[in-house]
Amino acid sequence: MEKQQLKSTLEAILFSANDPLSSLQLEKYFDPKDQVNRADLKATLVLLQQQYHHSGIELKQVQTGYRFQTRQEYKYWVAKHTSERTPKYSRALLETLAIIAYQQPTTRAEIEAIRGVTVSSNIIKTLEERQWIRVLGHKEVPGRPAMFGTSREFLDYFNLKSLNELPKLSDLVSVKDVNFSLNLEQTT
Amino acid sequence: MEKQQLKSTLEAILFSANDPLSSLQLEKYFDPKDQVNRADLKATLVLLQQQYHHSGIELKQVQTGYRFQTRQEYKYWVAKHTSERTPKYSRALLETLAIIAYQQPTTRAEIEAIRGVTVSSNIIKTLEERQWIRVLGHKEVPGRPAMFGTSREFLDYFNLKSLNELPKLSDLVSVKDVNFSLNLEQTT
Amino acid sequence: MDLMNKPTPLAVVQGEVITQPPEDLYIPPEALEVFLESFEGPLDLLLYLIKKQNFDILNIPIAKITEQYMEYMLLMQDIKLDLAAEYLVMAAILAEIKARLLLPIHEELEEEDDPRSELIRRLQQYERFKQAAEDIDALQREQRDTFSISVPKIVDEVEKPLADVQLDELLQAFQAVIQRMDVKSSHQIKRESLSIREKMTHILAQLQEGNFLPFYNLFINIEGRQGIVVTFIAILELLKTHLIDVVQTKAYAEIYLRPATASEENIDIESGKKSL
Repeated sequence: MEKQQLKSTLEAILFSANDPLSSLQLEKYFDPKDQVNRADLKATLVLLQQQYHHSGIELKQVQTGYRFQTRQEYKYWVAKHTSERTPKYSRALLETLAIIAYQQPTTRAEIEAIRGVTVSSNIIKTLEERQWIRVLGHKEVPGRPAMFGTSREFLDYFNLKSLNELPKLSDLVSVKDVNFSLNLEQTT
Repeated sequence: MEKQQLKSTLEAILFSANDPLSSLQLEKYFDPKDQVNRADLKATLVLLQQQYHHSGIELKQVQTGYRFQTRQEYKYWVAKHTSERTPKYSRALLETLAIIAYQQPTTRAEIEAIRGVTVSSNIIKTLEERQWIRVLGHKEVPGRPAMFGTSREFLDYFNLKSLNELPKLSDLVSVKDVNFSLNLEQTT
Repeated sequence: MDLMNKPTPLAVVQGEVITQPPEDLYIPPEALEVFLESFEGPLDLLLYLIKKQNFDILNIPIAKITEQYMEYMLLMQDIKLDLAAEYLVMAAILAEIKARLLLPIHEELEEEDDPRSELIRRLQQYERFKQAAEDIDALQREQRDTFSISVPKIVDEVEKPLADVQLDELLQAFQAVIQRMDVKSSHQIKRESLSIREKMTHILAQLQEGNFLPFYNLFINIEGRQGIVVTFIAILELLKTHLIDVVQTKAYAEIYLRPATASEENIDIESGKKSL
């Protein structure tokens, strides 16, 4: 196969692949009649890497092979793709947060007992990353599990002065009738 | 923003987008402080289209905007990624789609009049599921039948910028005309 | 109707039209069926007959075409192909045109009054869309001929936008939890104030009797949601004031309450009894 054609073919293959492709995998795209050997392939990959040197994307060799990706320098711009869509937290996360907020200090086992299902580590991690919950201490029981509580940031986020301002638990009994007439400013 | 940087930024944005982006959408990625106006943007898009002229990919303008895609010439190679075959559509489906595309807005009765047979509900369903056609409204005749037209997705799927880019429909010749020009070339 | 006189195709084999069955060759009826089924309708069949014999679509020899059309109809009926009603309607139309052409032409007739004109218009109309369908099929198709590109974006983790949560969502989430716990209590009890202090006393009293209590035993279903909440707060209150301890041997295991004075070693968790 002619050099220029091999380059374009590799572009088409690499750009449309879902996963990184190793040079071994790339080799399998070609039949003997195409007359593409490994040396040609590697040389062309190097050529492609150079060619995209001054562009917004790069041909990067990662663990499992080569892939095109956006350059680090343009992260600011490509981050704007997603900013249009705000992620939503799962019900599991909201319930966990609610239990921590209302029942603090509480352990993971207690949350699980209340919810009736396992609390994934991801949820705790997300809540901690968000700095909404923190470990208040450890319970003096076997395993010394962490006791979680909410943080100042949690109060700030929900525009609460203190935990006392959380909607009353007793309101929950008639929550359907009450219709959530919270006199709280909802900020974002 | 400097020219070269704008080009690279657009590359990063367009290559990582999930859907085609219009120049209007692209404009929104930039703040006033970036000093990117619409003329700069369009000029850079043209530049990019030229730059990828001799490669395995192209910057294509379809109905909803610009997208990078592999060139048709390399479909043989790209097809090797997957074992699944692209669906082949029946003649009945393609004829129905053609009539809707050229005669829109059109009703099922009109499609049936042209094809001379009943249009199965399955065909309409498949076309709607593929989001190629949509109901534009209802005709003010008894029964208020739905009027169908093609969608933006239809144009994007067939690599078209607008309906004007559809292949030309051959002309109808009336019997009267032919009686006066008997040596008309018959293209059968 | 004489099949032998007309080059009526019986089948298409690798693009070649077979007009006469080879004498010593058996054609499976299924092959014929596939061929006949490939017509999209009467107009498609008529177009096929016209093109096959290089007839001028604008000057169709109605008598011949009608004859051939009827032969196909018979063939289709012979192999018991489900004939769409449209085929029969077309047969009637053809017969009518044929009859009208046989009538003596009145002088006032114009060209447009050619009895064939409506059929010709329909055939042409169908033909152009048949062609258009082929043209559309030949267009570059996304995921068939071209593949849109979306490369991974390299973004900093922290730049991921954070989800928004409203306070009432939090409350609703908690309500859902409570409701699930309460799912067994079938009737709504009247709103009656269960004091937390009263509950605390009650729990402590139970603990003194048995010295050891499974956590869940404290939640009495008939008290409903409010009861559960009050009990829970009471337990928390007791814990806070170091009056009780909560014990769990391992993750997901049953939770037990015991008076704060009892030490761990004295409790056999497995049996749930005190084993001094």
